[in-house]
Amino acid sequence: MTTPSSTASAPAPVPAKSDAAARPDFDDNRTTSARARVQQLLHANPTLGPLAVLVLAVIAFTVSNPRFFSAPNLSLVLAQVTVIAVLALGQTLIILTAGIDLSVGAIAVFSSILMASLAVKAGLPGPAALVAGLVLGTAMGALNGFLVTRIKLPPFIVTLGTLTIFFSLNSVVSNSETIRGADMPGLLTWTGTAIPIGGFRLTYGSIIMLLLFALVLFALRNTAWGRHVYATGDDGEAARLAGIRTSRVLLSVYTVAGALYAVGAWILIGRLASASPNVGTDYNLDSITAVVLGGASLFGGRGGVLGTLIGALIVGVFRNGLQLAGVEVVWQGFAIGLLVLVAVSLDQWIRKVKA
Amino acid sequence: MTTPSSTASAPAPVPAKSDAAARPDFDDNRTTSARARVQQLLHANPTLGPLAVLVLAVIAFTVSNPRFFSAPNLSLVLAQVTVIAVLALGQTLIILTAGIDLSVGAIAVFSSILMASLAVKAGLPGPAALVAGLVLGTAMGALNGFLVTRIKLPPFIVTLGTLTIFFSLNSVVSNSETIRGADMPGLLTWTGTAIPIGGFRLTYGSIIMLLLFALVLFALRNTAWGRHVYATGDDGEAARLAGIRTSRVLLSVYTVAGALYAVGAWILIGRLASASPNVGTDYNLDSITAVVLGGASLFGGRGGVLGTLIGALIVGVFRNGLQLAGVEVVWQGFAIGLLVLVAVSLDQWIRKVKA
Amino acid sequence: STPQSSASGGKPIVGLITKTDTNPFFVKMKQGAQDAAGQQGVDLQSFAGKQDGDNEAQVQAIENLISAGAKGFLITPNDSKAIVPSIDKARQAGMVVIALDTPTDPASAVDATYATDNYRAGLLIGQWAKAKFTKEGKQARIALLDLNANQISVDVQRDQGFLEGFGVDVKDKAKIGDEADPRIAGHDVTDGAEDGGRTAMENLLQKDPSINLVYTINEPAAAGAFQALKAAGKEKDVTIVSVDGGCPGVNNVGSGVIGATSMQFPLKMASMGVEAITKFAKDGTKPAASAGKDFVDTGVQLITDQPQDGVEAKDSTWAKQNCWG
Amino acid sequence: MTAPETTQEHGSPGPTAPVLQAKGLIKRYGRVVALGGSDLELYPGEILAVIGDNGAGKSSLIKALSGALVPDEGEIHLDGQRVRFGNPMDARKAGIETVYQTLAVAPGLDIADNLFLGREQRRPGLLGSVLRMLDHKHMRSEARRHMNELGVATLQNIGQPVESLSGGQRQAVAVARAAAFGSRVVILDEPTAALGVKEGNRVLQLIREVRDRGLPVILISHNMPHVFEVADRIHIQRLGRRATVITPRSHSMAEAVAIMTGAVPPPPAVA
Amino acid sequence: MTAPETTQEHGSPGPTAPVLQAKGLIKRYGRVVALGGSDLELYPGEILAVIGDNGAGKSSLIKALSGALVPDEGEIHLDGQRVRFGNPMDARKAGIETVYQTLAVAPGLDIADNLFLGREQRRPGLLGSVLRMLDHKHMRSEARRHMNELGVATLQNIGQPVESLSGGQRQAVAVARAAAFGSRVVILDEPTAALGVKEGNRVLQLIREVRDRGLPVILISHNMPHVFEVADRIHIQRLGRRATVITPRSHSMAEAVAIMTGAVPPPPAVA
Ligand SMILES: Nc1ncnc2c1ncn2[C@@H]1O[C@H](COP(=O)(O)OP(=O)(O)OP(=O)(O)O)[C@@H](O)[C@H]1O
Ligand SMILES: Nc1ncnc2c1ncn2[C@@H]1O[C@H](COP(=O)(O)OP(=O)(O)OP(=O)(O)O)[C@@H](O)[C@H]1O
Ligand SMILES: [Mg+2]
Ligand SMILES: [Mg+2]
Repeated sequence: MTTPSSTASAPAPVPAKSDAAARPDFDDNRTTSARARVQQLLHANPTLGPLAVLVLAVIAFTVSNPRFFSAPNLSLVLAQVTVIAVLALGQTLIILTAGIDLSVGAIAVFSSILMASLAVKAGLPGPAALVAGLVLGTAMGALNGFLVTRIKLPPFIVTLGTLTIFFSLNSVVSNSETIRGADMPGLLTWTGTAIPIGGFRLTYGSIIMLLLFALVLFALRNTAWGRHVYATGDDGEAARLAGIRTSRVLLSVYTVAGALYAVGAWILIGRLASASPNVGTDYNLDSITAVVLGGASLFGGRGGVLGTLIGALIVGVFRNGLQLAGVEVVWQGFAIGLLVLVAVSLDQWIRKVKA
Repeated sequence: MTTPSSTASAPAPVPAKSDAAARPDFDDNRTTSARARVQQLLHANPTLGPLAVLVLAVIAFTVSNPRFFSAPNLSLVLAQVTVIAVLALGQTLIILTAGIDLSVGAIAVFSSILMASLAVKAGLPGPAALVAGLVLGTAMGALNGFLVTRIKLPPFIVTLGTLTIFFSLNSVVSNSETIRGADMPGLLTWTGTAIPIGGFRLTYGSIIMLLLFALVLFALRNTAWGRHVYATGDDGEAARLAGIRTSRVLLSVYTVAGALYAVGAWILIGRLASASPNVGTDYNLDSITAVVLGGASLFGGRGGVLGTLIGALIVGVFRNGLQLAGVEVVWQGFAIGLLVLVAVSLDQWIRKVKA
Repeated sequence: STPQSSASGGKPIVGLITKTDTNPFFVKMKQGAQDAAGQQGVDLQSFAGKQDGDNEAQVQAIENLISAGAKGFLITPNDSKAIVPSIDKARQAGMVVIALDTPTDPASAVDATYATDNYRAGLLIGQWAKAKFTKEGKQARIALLDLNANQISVDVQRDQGFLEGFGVDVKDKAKIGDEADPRIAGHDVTDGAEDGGRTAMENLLQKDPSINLVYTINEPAAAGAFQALKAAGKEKDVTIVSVDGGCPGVNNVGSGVIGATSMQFPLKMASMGVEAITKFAKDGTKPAASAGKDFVDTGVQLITDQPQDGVEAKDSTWAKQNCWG
Repeated sequence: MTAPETTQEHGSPGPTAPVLQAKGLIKRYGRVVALGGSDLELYPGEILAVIGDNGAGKSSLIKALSGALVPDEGEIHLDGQRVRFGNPMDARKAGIETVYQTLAVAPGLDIADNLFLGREQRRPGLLGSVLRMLDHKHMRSEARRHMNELGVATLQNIGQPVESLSGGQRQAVAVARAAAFGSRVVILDEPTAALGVKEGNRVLQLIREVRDRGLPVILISHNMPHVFEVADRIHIQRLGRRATVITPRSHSMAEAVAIMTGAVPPPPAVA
Repeated sequence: MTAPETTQEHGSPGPTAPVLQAKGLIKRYGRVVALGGSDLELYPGEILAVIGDNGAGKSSLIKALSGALVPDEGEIHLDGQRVRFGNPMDARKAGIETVYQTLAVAPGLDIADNLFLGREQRRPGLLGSVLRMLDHKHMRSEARRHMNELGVATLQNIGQPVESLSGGQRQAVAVARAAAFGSRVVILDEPTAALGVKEGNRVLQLIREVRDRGLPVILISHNMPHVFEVADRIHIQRLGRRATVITPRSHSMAEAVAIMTGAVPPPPAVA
């Protein structure tokens, strides 16, 4: 087999020893400078950037108004971001697959109306109304997924279409009327109940939110499904060639997102102690903002849910902090815009260190 | 040089004749079936899909209400889409570079307020106010471009930030007050003037819009800048390695988009015969919708301005046609959502033929 | 409304253009108009802006109505000034135009205006609150939960009316937030919905926990604010006032969530409007404004279960029979 | 290296039926004809090389066999049964494992994740069966082993995302994946193009090992010495069709190249 | 093919100063060291081959020379002047033209657009000077000529987007671009990896032609016969550093491979 011509291009494999001998040069555990260690840390934890921004914002607002860093106010900020955080969690999954969901607000609000209507108007018992609402919300997410994977429409278009469809069904079902929490079974508004922990008041809604984040974090990091979500978003064609059923992954992601939005709807009812058809117009932009502030890429495959949680908190902290700092309403928009830009610049700058 | 070992892997180049002899098999001009010719046509003209959707929509609405296809109504549709079309033109450029612009509405509205305020409140003569407004709008676009290219922030975040900043400056400058067209110099409202052509009434604004589309179409197709825009959006890193100054291209694109939005502002003043600080909240979604309906990819590098024009017309035709067909307001949202989905499915289906 | 009827011109077409199609107030207004249209035998075509302040959608609606050959239309202008040129066009085309709920600027741009006096609506709840606080001998700390940052007319009129009624120097009557009265703890915006109301109230309470009087732009915002107060354990010590008179709001007055609210009458506005246009379509009579005012006041009624001296009011039992949705 | 005599056994298709067979595959893209009626037969236990000029349709041919593209016309038979692969997963389920020329790796995932993509290993016990938890540690150490097997010893960090690997390292990841998991047929499209001399030879060795495990292999390569070193038969693709089939014994490299480029007319197929 | 004696002239660095010189380049990515203090000299009119194992840092080295990456430490000198390339455009302006291993083509643009990317040709006359209109026709015919020159004759449609080309066709586009436009130095990172035998040989020929035009060439390749066929000197990269420099006359292929893989210690650099 060893012909003269093949020798030229294919010498016998060299002894492996020589590689090992050369290894010390490239040892993984060589002593590193402090700067290099910071770099490594940032490299391994891309959420540190947003986290630094969050911490800086908290410090700045505390300086401007010490009341900001009080237990009651911090519980407030947590309660204020809970709904958006849950919605942004679903949005994160979709953005990880290089999609985008404009129907998040519509699904959440419509689900809350469905839960409340089934309980109050159709007279279903609380648990039944809740489950029905969760199932219907999940089905709305699945419809998005179906249109994305079967009809192969771009997610932007699909969710733009279903956004208007769900909102208009929402108007029809609710007749644009608010249903009061006082008229609903207690289960539906239970999520708004708070447990006092010292001066801190933690709502059941927030606890559910934190559990959902832990669950999705686990699934993304530690299950095959999580790997497939990243692979699909990273390079869908490559993932398909590698034998991932990308359509199935996408369908599951949109469905799970729908389920998360429906849980968000439940938390929303608790928070407002009512189901109102007219809330949620900002949920799309707010949830996407939280995801992007958390460091995820709209091109898919990069990012994580911890970043999203931090992103949602950043927005909540800004909104609350600016009000406490006594900034005028007209200038609050200006300040939030500026802060978003500064926050992400800072994050970018922190990341640069590692490159 | 010709050693024995190199012969094996490198035989002398074969006479070119043999390739030529084999060519007939693969001749470009072989007789093709009708189906193949349709495929080729669609392949070469990706705008045919959206165009087919537009034509079908026009036919359907005409059947449902013959008044739809009357000259006055068609002029109306054109006038109604003019502003969005111009804004979508700028948005197209940005989306071609794999960006997105959420500040389009804010820039357009703020520019219109600036033009009107400079003329009415600061007492500038019409041409000076117009030019100043155009320059300021362009500067706002350039600011986006600066943040995207220098600070290297994601376009979504940049324009989200400037969106809120511009809108809040807009409130401050306008004092939230509408300025009436009657108080302005005639030049500012001139774009709303219509020339009757038979029963058709073509506004100067629409003419400007069509000219801008022709101009950008030319630039994208026939200038080096156009090639660079596509290359940058297609694969920014590859374009950079190929020696394109992608930052410069991006900066130029955001600046040109700002200029287009400012012209859109001028047309907007003419159309509404006033400068109102509160319009334009939907311009972001509407302009992106027009671009996507026109077949461009949000991932950059694919699409064109003709598609955008058709996309804008599709939205305008749907809105107007549904109303004329007597569809109820609550159900119009539903119908538009459904139509958007059907339209893009149809386009997708038409494209599939060619693959 | 079938396409044939509008195309063939069988029944006269009457348009209704509301600010949005989600606010229950406008939903009710539309229902009132539809009922009236059914009785009067006209074809009602309705339109709406996409959100408060959306002028362009209303301009398009007017254009489409002109194109459809309508006899006239009712409009709740999103931008009182900016809509005027389009209304002029419609009137030049021979249509009769009636402003509902919100007057145009100038008011003479339309043939008639049937509206709630929003300033008066604010004034009434302001006066009521003043009487209550005076009687109880309390010093007020006021939070104002407005609509949005755009200073649109309803928002401004209700806010400034309330402050005037409470005896605060409002400085520029056309501008929210320029007051210097120390009793004012702060302003925030709510988008007129529950979630906005709750968040705004929470943040203002953090800023100033001694707030004890809350003005809200409408009843959904009031409901949200109440949840914030309840969570902070302050719902007993704080008085909420609002404007609207929708059924959930009236129920909230009954259950003590809202101290007082100013009820408006959208159904009446709508039916009066449709009748006026039908009359014009039949015999060409144009409606006229009521003497003294540049609009036909469809009335405001203060609703409260804690009546105060010197402020005429009805209770929630009456209101439950008269609420609009 | 395997002894020359073993090759003799494998080379002969003889009376045995082909494992994988393509008949008259046609694939057009608009005016472009990628496959103009291409055939292929792969017999049990053989290494079939596919050679041809750039653009001859080699990649298109194997993409059709692995489900990555659906041909416009033509048939594919696996073990004599007609099969239709709608997507790569279908072919993979049937045991056909492929390294594509474009590698098909997920750039943001690390080496271990890519190696086990779609075949992740779970933790033993309840953690794995109930929580479906992945065994990251095991997968990482396996990944390191596979990469070392290919001689890619310069790899400094097994947790590096694949996009930051050197060209050859990336290719090694794709090859290791196919070699580890193929169960019926292994297809390799230019697996050594970016590899160094040592790494390339390891891959050749691996191919022989796979064949010796009884799996037939299809190897596309422009590297004639490599092809002549390992192939049992050589399928020559030209202008979207199979021109002929030769063996390393029947023809020299120079002859093969001449047929491939059209310098000489293709001889009748061997065997 | 060029006559052997011309090679003699080019091979000798002698007293002439290097055109392009790298001194102690270091590039780290987190814990990964891509370049650990690498040097390089390129002399006028020579073909310098760079060989090395996968992951040895060859691509990183030439990326530093072409501005595609900014080294953490180290210096680059062009004609004796220290230069700092912040981006590829800087290097390109200085006349350094590069074919990257990843090709760096715009997938959605067609062949002509890619060939002329950043160097588009305008129409003659006012159309070009005032309207800045591109001369599509001319660029297309030039593109066809360049591709034919590389022997890529299977190309059916010159207007095809590059993403739909076969692997080799795509590589040919990148090579044609560099060869056509280099003015001071041409760098080629694995230009023949995906090319067929014929096409690969044409590229070698092209490299010689470029050298004969007086431009020095840096050629990275894993193909030892190719390297030994055209190189004047051979830079051996190992573990992020230059191990040594040899010439095709001073060492055999087997020796070069042994040095490259670390089987034998590197000899002192030739010349
Ligand atoms: N998606 C596509 N659209 C249009 N043409 C295509 C597409 N895919 C392949 N082709 C064309 O089909 C022909 C065959 O391509 P293929 O990739 O099969 O060649 P190959 O033999 O693998 O070449 P190489 O050795 O360069 O990899 C080429 O001319 C190519 O341009
Ligand atoms: N962006 C990056 N992030 C992390 N590591 C990197 C990055 N780029 C390169 N490396 C590492 O640097 C080392 C050198 O890579 P380089 O691409 O220069 O090798 P090469 O010699 O060109 O190899 P090949 O022959 O396989 O192309 C490799 O170990 C690679 O994993
Ligand atoms: Mg190929
Ligand atoms: Mg390399």
